[in-house]
Amino acid sequence: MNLSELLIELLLMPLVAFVIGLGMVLMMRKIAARLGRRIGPPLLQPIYDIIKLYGKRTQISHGLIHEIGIIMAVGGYVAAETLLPVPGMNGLADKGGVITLAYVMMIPSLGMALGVGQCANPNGSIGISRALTAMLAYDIPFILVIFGAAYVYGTTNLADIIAIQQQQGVSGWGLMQMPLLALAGMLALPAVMGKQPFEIYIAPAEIATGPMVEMSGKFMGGLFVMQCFQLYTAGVLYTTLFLGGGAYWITFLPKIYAVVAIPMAAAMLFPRYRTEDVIRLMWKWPVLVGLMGLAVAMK
Amino acid sequence: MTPLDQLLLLSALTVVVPLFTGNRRITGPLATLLYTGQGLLLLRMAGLGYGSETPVSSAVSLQVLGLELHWRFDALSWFFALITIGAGLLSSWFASGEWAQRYRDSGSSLRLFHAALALNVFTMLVLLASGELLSLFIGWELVSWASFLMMSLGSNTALRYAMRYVTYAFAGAMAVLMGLVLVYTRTGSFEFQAFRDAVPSMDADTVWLLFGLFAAGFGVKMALLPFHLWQAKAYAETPGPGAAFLGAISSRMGLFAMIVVLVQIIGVARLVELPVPFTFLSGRDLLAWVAVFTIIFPTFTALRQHDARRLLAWHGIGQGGYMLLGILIADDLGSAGGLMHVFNHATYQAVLFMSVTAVIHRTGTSDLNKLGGLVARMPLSFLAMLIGIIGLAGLPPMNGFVSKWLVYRALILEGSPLLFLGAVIGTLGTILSVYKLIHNTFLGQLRLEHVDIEEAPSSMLWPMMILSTVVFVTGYFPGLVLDWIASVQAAVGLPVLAHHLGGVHIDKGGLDMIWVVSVLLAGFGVGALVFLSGNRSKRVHQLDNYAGGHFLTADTRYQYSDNFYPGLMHLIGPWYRKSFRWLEGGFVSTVDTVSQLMQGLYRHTHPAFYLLAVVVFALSWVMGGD
Amino acid sequence: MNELVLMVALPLLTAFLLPVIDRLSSLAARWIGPLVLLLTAIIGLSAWSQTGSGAITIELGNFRPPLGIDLYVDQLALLFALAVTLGTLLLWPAEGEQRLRQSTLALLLAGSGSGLALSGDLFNIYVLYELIAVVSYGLAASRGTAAGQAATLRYLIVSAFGAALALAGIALVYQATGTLNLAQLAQLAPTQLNNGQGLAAFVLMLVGFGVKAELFPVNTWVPEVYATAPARVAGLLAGVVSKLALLIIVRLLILLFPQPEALTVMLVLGILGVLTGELAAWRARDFNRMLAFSSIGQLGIMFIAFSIPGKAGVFAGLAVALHHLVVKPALFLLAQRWGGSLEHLAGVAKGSPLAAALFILLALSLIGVPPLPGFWAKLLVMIHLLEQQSSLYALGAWIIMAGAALEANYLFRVASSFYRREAAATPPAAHRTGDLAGASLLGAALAAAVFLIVPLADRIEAMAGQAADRDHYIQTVNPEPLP
Amino acid sequence: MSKDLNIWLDDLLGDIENIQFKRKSSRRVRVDVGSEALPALLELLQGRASYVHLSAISCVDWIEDEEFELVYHVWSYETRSLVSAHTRIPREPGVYLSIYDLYQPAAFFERDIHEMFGVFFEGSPDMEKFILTEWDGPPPMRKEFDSEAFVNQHFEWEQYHPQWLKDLEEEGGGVTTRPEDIRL
Amino acid sequence: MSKLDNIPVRHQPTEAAGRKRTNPLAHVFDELVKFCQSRSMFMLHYCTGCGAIELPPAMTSRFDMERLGIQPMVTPRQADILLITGYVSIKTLKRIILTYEQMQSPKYVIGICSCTVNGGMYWQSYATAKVLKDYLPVDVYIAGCMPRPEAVISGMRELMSDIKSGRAQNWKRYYENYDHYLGNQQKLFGEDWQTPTDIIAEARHYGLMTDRTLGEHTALLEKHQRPLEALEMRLSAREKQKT
Repeated sequence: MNLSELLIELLLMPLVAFVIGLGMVLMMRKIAARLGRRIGPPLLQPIYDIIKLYGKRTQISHGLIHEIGIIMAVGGYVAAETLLPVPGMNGLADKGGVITLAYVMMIPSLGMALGVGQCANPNGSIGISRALTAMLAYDIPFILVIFGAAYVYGTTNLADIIAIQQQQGVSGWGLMQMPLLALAGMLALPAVMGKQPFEIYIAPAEIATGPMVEMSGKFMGGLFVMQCFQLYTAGVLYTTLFLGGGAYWITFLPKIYAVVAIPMAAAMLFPRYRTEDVIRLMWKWPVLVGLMGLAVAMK
Repeated sequence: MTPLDQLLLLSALTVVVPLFTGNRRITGPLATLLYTGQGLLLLRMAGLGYGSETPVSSAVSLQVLGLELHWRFDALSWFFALITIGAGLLSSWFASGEWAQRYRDSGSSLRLFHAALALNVFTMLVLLASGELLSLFIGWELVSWASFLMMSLGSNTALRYAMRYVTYAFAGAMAVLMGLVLVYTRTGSFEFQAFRDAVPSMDADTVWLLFGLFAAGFGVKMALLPFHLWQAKAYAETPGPGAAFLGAISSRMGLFAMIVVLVQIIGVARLVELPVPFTFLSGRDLLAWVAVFTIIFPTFTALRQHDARRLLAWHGIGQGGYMLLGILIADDLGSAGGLMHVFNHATYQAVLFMSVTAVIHRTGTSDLNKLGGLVARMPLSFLAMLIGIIGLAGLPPMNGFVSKWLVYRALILEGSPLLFLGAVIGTLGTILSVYKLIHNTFLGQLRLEHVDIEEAPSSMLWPMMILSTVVFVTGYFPGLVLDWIASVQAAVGLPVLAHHLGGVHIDKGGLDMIWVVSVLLAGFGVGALVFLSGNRSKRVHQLDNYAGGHFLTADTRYQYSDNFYPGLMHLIGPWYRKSFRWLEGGFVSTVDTVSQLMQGLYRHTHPAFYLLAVVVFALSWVMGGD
Repeated sequence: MNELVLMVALPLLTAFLLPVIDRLSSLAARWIGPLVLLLTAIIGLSAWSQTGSGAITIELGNFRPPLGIDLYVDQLALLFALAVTLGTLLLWPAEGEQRLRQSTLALLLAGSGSGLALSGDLFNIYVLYELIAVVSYGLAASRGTAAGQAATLRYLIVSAFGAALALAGIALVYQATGTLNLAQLAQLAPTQLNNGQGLAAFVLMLVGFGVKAELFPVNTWVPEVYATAPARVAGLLAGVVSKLALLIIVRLLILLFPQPEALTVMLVLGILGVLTGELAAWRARDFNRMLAFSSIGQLGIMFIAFSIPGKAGVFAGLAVALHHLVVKPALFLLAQRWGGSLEHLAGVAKGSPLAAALFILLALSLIGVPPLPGFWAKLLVMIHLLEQQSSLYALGAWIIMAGAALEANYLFRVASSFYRREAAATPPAAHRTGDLAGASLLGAALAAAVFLIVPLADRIEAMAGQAADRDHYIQTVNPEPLP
Repeated sequence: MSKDLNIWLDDLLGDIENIQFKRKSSRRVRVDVGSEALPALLELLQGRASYVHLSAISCVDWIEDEEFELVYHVWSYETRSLVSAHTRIPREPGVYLSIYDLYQPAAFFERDIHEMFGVFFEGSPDMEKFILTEWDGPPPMRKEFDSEAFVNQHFEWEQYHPQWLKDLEEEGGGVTTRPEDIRL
Repeated sequence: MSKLDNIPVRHQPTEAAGRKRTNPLAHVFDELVKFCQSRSMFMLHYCTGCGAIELPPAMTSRFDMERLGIQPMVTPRQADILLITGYVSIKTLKRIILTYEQMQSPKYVIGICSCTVNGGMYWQSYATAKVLKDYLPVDVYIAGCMPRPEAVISGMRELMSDIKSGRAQNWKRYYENYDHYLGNQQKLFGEDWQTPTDIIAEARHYGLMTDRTLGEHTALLEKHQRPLEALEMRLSAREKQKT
């Protein structure tokens, strides 16, 4: 794989991720609408929102760190996408394994936290403190699942993990080999994606959408782009670990959308949990199931 | 006069020079020059760091009471010496500019501070150069007393905490001495080699006893869990640059000694065979679990601190756990991770302490509830703290990530999920508390009284900038540090890590930081492009803020800083029961009551009665004898 | 060679003549004491080189040993004699209006002390021991306060009772062997004294002489006497006189009672001494009392050290004894002004930085911080203790370690209070130049020992070897065989 | 049960002189009392007759009689009946004493009346502006204050008379009476 | 009321359609942005008066504004449309102006209910502002004493077509003749009225200054306005003397 091919891949993967991410955002809003017996937004609504936000004539910024925060948020995920192998493009999977990916996924939230910090808005700070607590909550089962998968496959390189699962076909999938770990992953997924029951940090009425309180125009646009990447990364990582990852696109896309659709459908029916309930929930069931899965997988 | 002797001589000179130049302004720069001299002398022995040279021994050797003392430098001591002299250099540079003036005006003596710092560096070099167990112990005692001197330079409370440290340190030293003498009686000499040859023949109980004594003795200095209460307060109260130095390297001397004794001599393999009765754990697992709990408990205590220095000091304890955990895994990845974490932690802990001292220098307080919004007035200190906290939290662009990645990769390969989980809980706790630190100090609402403060003086900024660049560069090219570590692994007898400039290449998932960080920077570039595609944004005043239709005014303080993680504290609040402080209190009160009992003996009781009792007892025992 | 007898005779003579001299001219009376001590010290030093090769014995009045009294002078004895004379010179207690009485008592102390160190005859030892006891009563009560009188009275009772026990022990020995000369006793010991009666005699004498050597059960008098007596006297008692008593016990141990049971008795009492001394000192609120308890602890360590059989035990014990001999008087000299409760010592370093620095140097050496000689002594004791491969000795080692940790705590609690920012309400007065000079002299000696550690160690080892060699003792004295 | 309570109340109020009391219905009683006797009456009702709840104080501006009428509505949970005590105070000094010590909620009602009618209640904890913080004109609820005149003087109107409205009016449609001609 | 059939229908505006197409690609990007702005409007969830009760039915399943791309947003920073629903009391007008200035343009104001047109049924009240237009530029009025959700949505569609055709430029008028608006506001709230947003600096920043932006009312404001320039990062005191 020579350098130029790799560079093309590095350019292509984020774009692909962005487009699929937009589809996921649309699907999320459609599911939410359909559950409320509404028609839901038109097909290209996420694109319209983003273009409108970037097209805003005036924007306010609270300082250089506010701008750098948004740049880190979008840039962090662009870098994270290159670590996620997709059919035909392995990107940097072998350069940094799944642990590196888990850490690179933390950079955008830290960047956003810095940006919101400089806005000097109490709502923002409360939102960020809740977001970081939620991250502490969901990262423990998430890391357990990653450890289990890395141990069972014996490697942290995602490209190898896909290859191993592809060999035995469907029976080789992570889901088949370690069902409990897959279940734990699925339980933790809504929190990783930061969706409904676990998005107390965007509580609109209570703290005016928390971190996004002072985001206008291109800042808000950046966060919408980040949301697409967030959904995409969570979905693709789960598929790579448990659903045999991407061999060809036609099987890969339905898998990702299915993986993302399940938690979203469940999510829209729940009210938001308080922060301590998020932690209690995330540390109780997913961790329990995860540990059992680990015990089974490691014997 | 071998290079080692020259180094030790110059280091001793650095101790003497401040005593003469005294409180004048020249002391700081002069001391910094002397440290650079020491650094150059150390670099002359750089071969040690790259595995090419054999250990450099010192010409001096003593023959006392039939015991032979000699000193030598090998790759391990060279690596630690590099960090020590680097930290000493930058701390004294930090302490030589405006800070020195302020310190002197506040009535404390600059002579004593620089002498104490130099003494610390000298004693650490002596410890690192120890050739056998006795000189190791002598160096160990000198280091603990030198850091006692450094800690007691602060206010009265500093004296109290330094006093508490001395009790812990000396008790630990007594345990180590006991261990030494036990070894001497078994092997007949204090040589490392003799001890190493005798280990296989020792039965399990003696190895348990030695392991317990050495682990406890050295653990006190490393602030392992049961003995960690003294460190946070003592380091927080030490004057600014002193805290930066102590935080960076002082408690790693315990790790050095532990590597020398537990890893180099007894060997981790032997520890694995030591069974803990009634459990499936081995000696190594026991220490690994102590290390993991040392990661978790202090980090979550740091979360609750509202004084910046205390928060950082508690993190110093927490990060020590990673180093020990890494070394205890003892394969090429884990030990490299543990050793590299020593270097990484020294760099970002020093820069964090320095930036907090700069904030104290300008605003007068380090209480997180009284600061806020300083990024507008102290941007470079903010940059230094930002790079420091990304390092401390172990996130990719900085070097903290590489060492944590190595430790995690080793834990995965070795297959111990609970240790892995404990370490990750520690990392997440760190991320939470470091964000609280930077948010409450630099971000948020700038208070009225801080509107016209200035950036830290240049004498403080230069060390911070140098350290931040070191943190970033060694994160980008970890190979630079991994070379030294490979030679250390070779010297200590651990499997050597195959590495290249970017990181580690293993077929089952390696790490190439050059690619990861370049992609990250490229990602930031793309993010910037996407960001700049929008129209120009306008900077607004901090009062032009959404507050639910309320008109914000400058005199109201709306910064959210107290009880920063209410949700988490709501859940785990009751778990903070200060059980370790209760344990320490319990021990002290038992000693107190027993001492009261003994004093009762000497009150005006009837002495004659005692005499009679003893004699009758002795006679009966004797008469009974034949 | 006979002038060594002068070391004993001269001070006693001047002590008796002093009232007469005082009537002639008070100036002479004031300076005659130190002068005489200086003279005796010079005599002693001159004899030092001769005893280097082998011990010498002096028969008083040329009567052969079983009848006459002989002085046995080897390096160890001469060292202690010199220690007594120089100690009394350095800690010359005579000041204030009772100068005359105190100087006579001091001279008596010096004379009887050196006599005790040199004498080779058991009964002679007992007599001189009684003399020293009487002199110490006089000196201890010399301050004249009510508490002082009460403390000295209690001390008198214990000491007298102890002396009686010692006398009973000597009687048992005489009854068993028929002689009181140490050399002859050494010859007869393996046969006569190797039984229960011998051991009983040893225990009686151990407890008897132990009173002065601050042995565990009988040292209840120590805190009060040192707290109320003038600091210089306390320094003398704790520093010098207790070592003499210890010397006697060691002599008995080596020559008369080499049985293991004797060693174990001493070891047990030593361990208890360290335990009670260090723990009691932990709560001490008064500077003198703290030093008293600390000296009990240190002497406990000496007892443990000497209970190690053979040359190693004597070597280790001697090292600790010499180190304590230098440190304790210096501390008591500091106590001259810093006497009272510890609270009012807060922040005293600003007033007298030299005294505070000195205290820290002495404390560091006392707890055994490496470069200082205290560490080498403690290391020696630890090594030899653990070489015995017996659990009791190992227990002794653990107790010494714990004691050192405790000692570090309470000594440095005081030391760190010196450097507190705000001074105490009633700061102590500045030290008198005499005390400070004496203390810094001893401090300097300690610091010099750091660099001269190697030659010092060899010299002490030679001394211990010579002292522990029984048949060398017997040959030099070579008493006539009993009829 | 409430019938005999009402009877008991009627004769209780009956034997108090110079008050007129009229029972409007089984659960409504109106009492007219002199301004100085009102607090005593309320204390009596609160203490003895279980009228513990002060639901409102209302004020009526009798501009012709130069008087304000203060109506105190007190409610009893046991008898589930309302007593409204009417009293008249002269308009000019417009000062009356507060019943805050009897009923704490009175503070807000008095504050509101002070703001709207300008009646000053002595002893009331807080007489600051409450709702009309932006208003610095006379108390607006008083009859002599002409709101419409104030509005015409301070506010301009949108002269909105576009062509389509003119066509509409020519056809006879549109607004029947002009805003300025409307009288209530 | 007159018969329903001859209620007047607004005639189509003329000048937008007339623009001749010079270079098809010249404005394609602007066309796209305008199209997206019209298809994705964020409505500020801020009910100033009684008319707001009509908005939930417009958002929920029966009428579903989301299919038009309209989402309720919580903070003015993220919102494009400010719905002034119902009577505008003077106290509320202060908050409305603050919120309006915190919104980022292109921003639109929709006056729902007739109280915003000319005072509505509270035209006599001393406490309400009668003509909303004087205080901030309004794009669309939706008459009715609480118009039904269909009317609200038709108003929204009206605004969408204005945006698409580029006529909805009223937000510029606030910058261009800020003095007029400020004068009216000062008349109502008194001389020392000021908001934390620095409109004059924003106008200068975005190049929307005209001669009508500054006048005697802004001069009044300048006299007592608190300094509102942003906290620029600076390294040391030297720059302080310079500014």
